[in-house]
Amino acid sequence: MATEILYFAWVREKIGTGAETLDLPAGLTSVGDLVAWLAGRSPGHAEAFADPARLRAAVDQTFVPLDAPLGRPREVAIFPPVTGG
Amino acid sequence: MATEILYFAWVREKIGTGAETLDLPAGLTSVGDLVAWLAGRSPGHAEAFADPARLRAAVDQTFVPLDAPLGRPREVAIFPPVTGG
Amino acid sequence: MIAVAVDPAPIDIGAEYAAIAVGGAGGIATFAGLVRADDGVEALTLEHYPGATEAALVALAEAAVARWDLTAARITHRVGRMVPGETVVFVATAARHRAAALEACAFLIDRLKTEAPFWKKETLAGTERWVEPRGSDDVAAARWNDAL
Amino acid sequence: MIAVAVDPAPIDIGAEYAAIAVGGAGGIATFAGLVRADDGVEALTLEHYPGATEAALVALAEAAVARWDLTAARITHRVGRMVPGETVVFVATAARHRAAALEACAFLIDRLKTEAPFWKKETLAGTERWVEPRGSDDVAAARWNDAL
Repeated sequence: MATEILYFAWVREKIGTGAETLDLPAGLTSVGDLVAWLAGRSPGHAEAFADPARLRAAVDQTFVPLDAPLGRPREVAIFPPVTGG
Repeated sequence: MATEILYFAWVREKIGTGAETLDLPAGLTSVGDLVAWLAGRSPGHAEAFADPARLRAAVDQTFVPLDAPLGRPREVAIFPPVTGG
Repeated sequence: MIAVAVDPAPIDIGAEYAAIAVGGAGGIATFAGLVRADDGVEALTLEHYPGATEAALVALAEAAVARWDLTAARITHRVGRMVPGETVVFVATAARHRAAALEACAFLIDRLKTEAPFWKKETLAGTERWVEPRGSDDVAAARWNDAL
Repeated sequence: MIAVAVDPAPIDIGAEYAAIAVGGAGGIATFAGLVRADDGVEALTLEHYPGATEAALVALAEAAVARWDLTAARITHRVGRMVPGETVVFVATAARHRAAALEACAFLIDRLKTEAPFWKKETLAGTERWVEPRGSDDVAAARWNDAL
């Protein structure tokens, strides 16, 4: 099952795209595992994901910590801490 | 020196006027003394001032407790607790 | 920076808002008190102590500006007769940061309830009654004493 | 009773206010966050997570309604590019009594800052920079945890 991966703010800018649809390999247990795998896709990904402490995530639009189980999501978003309001 | 006495809300209604200019007798030491003296002016005054605990006052537009010294004011206002806002 | 008004005319929220939204504010907090139709109230009539009222409102606004870092504070209070849904009072505070605006706005309306010489009379079923003060207003006003 | 919106159009304060001032409210509290020209900021550009943003705002408004006795709650957040003085966000709460409206309004803006997926980019001197989150926002949001 393909998963929609979304990026926002400077994560999006460093990667150069706001969305990509990917078939995730087996063995990605946590959201952090997914981020580590994504980091290998390009220098831009690597730069965006260099410091996981600066990243936040949502799995199927539910905000989760990076050590949350990944499951088999339809949509995962990776982004910096929010700064709205 | 004549003093302007002002009444508001139900104090005004019971007395039947919002203002009267009076020469205060000697010997009125506190605001409460003034209220007691005013209570003798008419049945309406007596009714308005029957329960001093329900009264508030301002001397020369400064809010004071009834046991505050009266001094020689230009203006004294007697009224119920405020209910604005 | 400080503006207060006591007026029998209906309060123009748009004009109030435009007046507070100036001077580099990052946050604007407002509170409006409206006439409620509780218990079949048909109208509310507000009486005040001319001169002393305006002085009390200026003193409140000055206290808020002294305590919080505000760029502006406004208090507009209507007097006379009004019906349910109409605005009795509009308080607005502007500050660089939101906490100051929000706290000062709550302070102003809490203190106004117990310190400004207004009196409310309700009209219902053709009769009139003066509104009694509420103990909860004294409690709300007193909570701002703690940190003074 | 609950309404949320995320929109690139300028926020129409008059329309927002008219929409909240219904349903027997006795008190209406509002908070507006405006773009400040700090450090020579020329523009602010807001990005968000479509779908998730609206869901987060609805969840916040529902939490406020569940916790306080509100007659209405609205959150309108602008996205896209805006300049100093323009309104980024407008939060409004209505309740029978003022304390509920004031507290719920502060709750909504504090929580929105840390829970809704918006990101701000500043433009200044021709360059752009992403706004860093502020620790004070986490503190402000967390103060509402105590009494839950």
